[in-house]
Amino acid sequence: MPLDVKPDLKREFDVVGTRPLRPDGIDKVTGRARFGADATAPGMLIGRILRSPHAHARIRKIDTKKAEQLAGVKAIITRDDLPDHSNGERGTYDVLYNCMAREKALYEGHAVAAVAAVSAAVARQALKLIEVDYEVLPHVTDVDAAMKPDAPVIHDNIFTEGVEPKPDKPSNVARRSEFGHGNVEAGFRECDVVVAKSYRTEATHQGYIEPHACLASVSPDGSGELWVCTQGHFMIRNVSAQVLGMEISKLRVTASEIGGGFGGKTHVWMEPIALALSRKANRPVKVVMTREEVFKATGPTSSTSIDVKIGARKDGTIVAAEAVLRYQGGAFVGSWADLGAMTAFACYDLKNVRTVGYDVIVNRPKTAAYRAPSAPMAAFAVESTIDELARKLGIEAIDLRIKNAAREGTRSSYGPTYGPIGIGATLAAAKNHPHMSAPLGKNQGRGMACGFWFNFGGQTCTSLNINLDGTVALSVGTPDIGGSRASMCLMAAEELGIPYEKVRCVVADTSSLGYNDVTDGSRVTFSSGMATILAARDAIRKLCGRAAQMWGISAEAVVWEKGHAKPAGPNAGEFPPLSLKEIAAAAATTGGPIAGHHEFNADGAGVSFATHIVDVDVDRETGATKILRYTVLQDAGKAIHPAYVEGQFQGGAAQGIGWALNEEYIYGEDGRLQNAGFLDYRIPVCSDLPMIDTVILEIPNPKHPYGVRGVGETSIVPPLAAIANAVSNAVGVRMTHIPMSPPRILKALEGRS
Amino acid sequence: MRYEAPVSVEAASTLLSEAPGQSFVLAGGTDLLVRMKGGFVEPDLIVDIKHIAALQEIRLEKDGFVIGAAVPCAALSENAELRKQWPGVVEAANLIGSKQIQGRCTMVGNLCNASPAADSVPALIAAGAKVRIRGRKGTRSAAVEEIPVGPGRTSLAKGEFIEAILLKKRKPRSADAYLRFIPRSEMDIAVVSAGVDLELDKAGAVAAARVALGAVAPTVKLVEAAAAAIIGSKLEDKALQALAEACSAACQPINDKRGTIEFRTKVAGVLARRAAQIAFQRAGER
Amino acid sequence: MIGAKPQGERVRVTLWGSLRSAAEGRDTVEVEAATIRELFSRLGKSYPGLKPFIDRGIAVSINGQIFRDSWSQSIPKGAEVYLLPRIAGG
Amino acid sequence: MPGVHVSTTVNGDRLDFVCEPEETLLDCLRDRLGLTGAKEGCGTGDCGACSVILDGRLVCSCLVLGVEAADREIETVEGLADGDHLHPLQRKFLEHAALQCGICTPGFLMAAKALLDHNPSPSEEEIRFGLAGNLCRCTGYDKIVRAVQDAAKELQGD
Repeated sequence: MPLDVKPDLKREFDVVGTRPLRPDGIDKVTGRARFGADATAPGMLIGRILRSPHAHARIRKIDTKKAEQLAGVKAIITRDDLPDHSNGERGTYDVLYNCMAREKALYEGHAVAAVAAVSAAVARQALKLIEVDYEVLPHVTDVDAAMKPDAPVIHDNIFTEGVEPKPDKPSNVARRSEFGHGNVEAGFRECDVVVAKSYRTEATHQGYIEPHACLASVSPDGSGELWVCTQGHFMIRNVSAQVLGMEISKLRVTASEIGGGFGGKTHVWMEPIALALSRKANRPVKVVMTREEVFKATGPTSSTSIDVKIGARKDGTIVAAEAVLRYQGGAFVGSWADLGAMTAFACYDLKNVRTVGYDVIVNRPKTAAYRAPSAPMAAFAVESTIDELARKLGIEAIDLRIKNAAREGTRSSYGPTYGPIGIGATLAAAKNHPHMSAPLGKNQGRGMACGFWFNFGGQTCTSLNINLDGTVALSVGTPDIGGSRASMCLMAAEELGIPYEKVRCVVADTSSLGYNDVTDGSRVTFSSGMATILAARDAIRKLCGRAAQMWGISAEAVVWEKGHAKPAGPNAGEFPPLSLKEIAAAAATTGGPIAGHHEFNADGAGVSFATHIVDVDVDRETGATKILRYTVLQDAGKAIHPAYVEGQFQGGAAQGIGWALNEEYIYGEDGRLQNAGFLDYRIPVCSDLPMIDTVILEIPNPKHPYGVRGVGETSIVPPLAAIANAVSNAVGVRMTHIPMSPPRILKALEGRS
Repeated sequence: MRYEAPVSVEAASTLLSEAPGQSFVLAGGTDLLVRMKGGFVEPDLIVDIKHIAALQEIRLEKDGFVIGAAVPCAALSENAELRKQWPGVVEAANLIGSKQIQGRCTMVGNLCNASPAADSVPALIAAGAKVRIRGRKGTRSAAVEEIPVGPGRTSLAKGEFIEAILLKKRKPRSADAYLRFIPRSEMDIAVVSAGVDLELDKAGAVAAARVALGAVAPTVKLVEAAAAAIIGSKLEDKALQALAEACSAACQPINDKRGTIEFRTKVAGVLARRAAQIAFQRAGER
Repeated sequence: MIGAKPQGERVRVTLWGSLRSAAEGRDTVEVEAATIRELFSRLGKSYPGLKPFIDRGIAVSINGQIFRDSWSQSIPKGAEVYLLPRIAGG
Repeated sequence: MPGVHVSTTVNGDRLDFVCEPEETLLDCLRDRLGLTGAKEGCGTGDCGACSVILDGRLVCSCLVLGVEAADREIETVEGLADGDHLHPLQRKFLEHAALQCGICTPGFLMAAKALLDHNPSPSEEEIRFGLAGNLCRCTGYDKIVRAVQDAAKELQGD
């Protein structure tokens, strides 16, 4: 842990908190920015992947002979080309298995073979010539169905973890997790009002507009290069090397500009396939997924089935709360239910609370993280139940939340005791917001809900070089997914006391910088930001040392103020301040290059809370819901670049709106995904949404020098429940199944009348 | 695959009649290219008809409008007279896809794609539109509702293609309207839709009506009982109720990823009622 | 360090539900540890059932702050210590 | 199969390329002409990331054949700026932070240009429907709409 990270809460910032243009902006408005699919290489081949049409099938045989004979085909790989290098390490084996099916195809879209050819047309034709002999097996895609004793068992080596006695039969229930404290049964006995309800949510996709793409080049000597759109190129390097049995140092990975990720690009999907094709063909190979492949073979969330029970006394004090959460993780073991179970009641101060999570395996693509993964579904169930409880108690929904909100010193529902947190502040701001009291029309309703996310830090390394002319080259290892280079430049400039424009930030490749964890967990502004600040302080120490040399005084006698070295006091001597530029210009004669570094485990990310308010209009005759007005109130700790903080709030809300109303994975009886495209997987379009108002609260995180918390994820947590509550207030039906698509709302309305 | 861009309908007809294998007409391509990419069709020949000048025009002749097969839907709304006389048809055509799609897609393409959910088709059928078909032996005309015979299938013979859509001249006190239901505000395929064309008598009562429903059966349905339910009325609540019931009764929809049987059945009536009210108001203002 | 005496104070560690079955059904356990590294090492010895969980990756909350990989992190006297699953993010 | 020779005009420049008849204009722009500003987000006309202006009309270049470009005029994001002067839309997108990841930005810029070319002072609703064929997953569209409003205002003022 670094020492001097305690924030100076009274600090006045010079550039932090302003809204300068982003350094990568011009490239992105002129078409010059290079994303995953935009790279080419001399002699490049095009790779394509053959995928299973079956949800669950044993692969008896793969015959590639005919495809090999097609002119222009340069390499074909199947499971036989990918030996198991996992040494029994389950995580690595699962990545290998997910990249290319082994004994069985576990979901529709599971890769079974891949081709590299001189053109996309030849590669496509070659795929048609590969003959796969499948033995189709019974499948299961529904989370509740997969838990039944008679469900087809997908893996014969999974025995439910976390139950006593240990099961002797394999099942699709990978794990049971339990969190909480107090005595829930006794708590419920104390309650005057208890509300219990069951909910379902359908799977959604992150829906980044850029499909996965990479360009791999591996030489016969085993060294390789990979260009890839990812949230974590160091992770891609390590995992790909492990899967393929390569030495890590021989694989250099460069992160392209990334066209959205939201968690979906924190996993390895097909990069080892591109590397293996390139290795076999001894040519560069580019693999770009189609949108259909993205939907069928990457990143959806869990679909869930959740039971919630909450009890309170007449005065509105919640005494006991309980939830059982079943999350499917696709065809591989995940820990998605853990996160749902941990976050479900995190907004509240509860004496008796218990959550139980079940991680379930089904014949669907491997679940991936999606912005505060697993939290939105749990919040939907809990926050809907809270509103029902408020209705029964005759208390305003916001007042019930304010009364029971967690605060500093509250023992969280997942265990630890909270430090200073922002749930109370967001609720107070919501209560006083003009949106709360604006008039509503007929068939219109207002809803609100709260949300929580942990945020985290992780392994981080940055390097900051002072150039001859006093400008600064900053290297970070976390891909810039939404303007983070601007925030990094702001923090470096703030610390060094130089203008924002004098700092240029690049995302360094894996050979140029130490390891960095993935851009996830809302960690970049927190952890790369903190590493940048600390690297700047390291550079300042060296700059002061150089100034001391130039003055012939001791380094301890020099201080740094507003971009200048100054003698610490009258005893140090009388010297005019030396600017960073002047010290930089003299670097060659004072000891050579000046650089600051920092590498660490960035722990101490601050938990983050949000409250959302939404107005809807429901057409009683069609079940269509229109979002009329939307307000996000969230604690950012400290907003480094407020425009991009607002952008995170708005973007998360929009994704939540899509999830709430229309987005869902629809499976047929055959276990095949029916809507693998943007036509029928309906993410919100521009005309679906109103402006999204934002209120940034700043309750500083004591563990970051500027008080930063993560802001990226929390904003997707409240919308599902906020909209369900608004629909309930508009037309009097409690929707328990997400998405609240028009047929579901109309059915609920008809069922009531 | 061969690509040809003839400059006359005769040349196009010859190409389409004589080519072996699968040949397709390309106008906007917004359905054809999607089907090609999905591997659903592998054309041997594509005949691009956009270089045939006559097919690029909207002409107002003495009997009504002749809309060339290659006219993109965006051009329909740019024609003030067409918009005035056939607002329902233009609205329907302008609901297909995005602005990007509008710049390319055509009503004839929408018709020949033969989807029961095609937006322009219920409006055209309600409007009593006809098509002029070019074959090897000359031209023939047919009612729009005769073209699709099932999802993805048309009654056109090998070598035949539609040259133009014919809309008659608007009578006094008549108007049309089209509504569809989609879950989002744009970019979706109709879950259910309704086109209504009304003609009022001098007293302002409905003298003639045509009601067509989309996405409730394998092909767009012209519902005569629905029309009968409002003829003679001034769309009083009772008549509207009868219209909606007749529409719902005529539905034979399926459950699919876009909607349920119950939803389509109920909402078909709702949309027909709402569209009738719009058409009624428009007709009354003429 | 083999055979070295524990340097730390006794630390009371709260386990999340799924770990309890691996720790003889206890929801809290006590071990002597001054750092997370020592904590994991002693827990693994005293409760071998916890070893696979530790190997797979466990987060530790010390006085409300969650640590994922910082095994050298010291554990202050009387600290509130929770073991938590490693959190994924998006 | 022999390729087809196509002569076309892109951003005012007369250019030639050879392609297979089934190749899309998007593929030709990206792979044959090296203009990778237009992006493929879906390949089915549902996301608008590949939007270009073809003879004055906004189209998805993934739903146009490369051979159709013969003797026609294409405008892409690469031609939006005038030398080193950004187009007001480009500038306003930057000023309003109307992009996060930036993958949809070229398509939005072309759609917004086509919108303002036809309707110089659109209402918020007209902007929202005018841009409904372009998906953005990052921003929630708020800042994009504001950027277009602001650019329209500036263009009107000129």
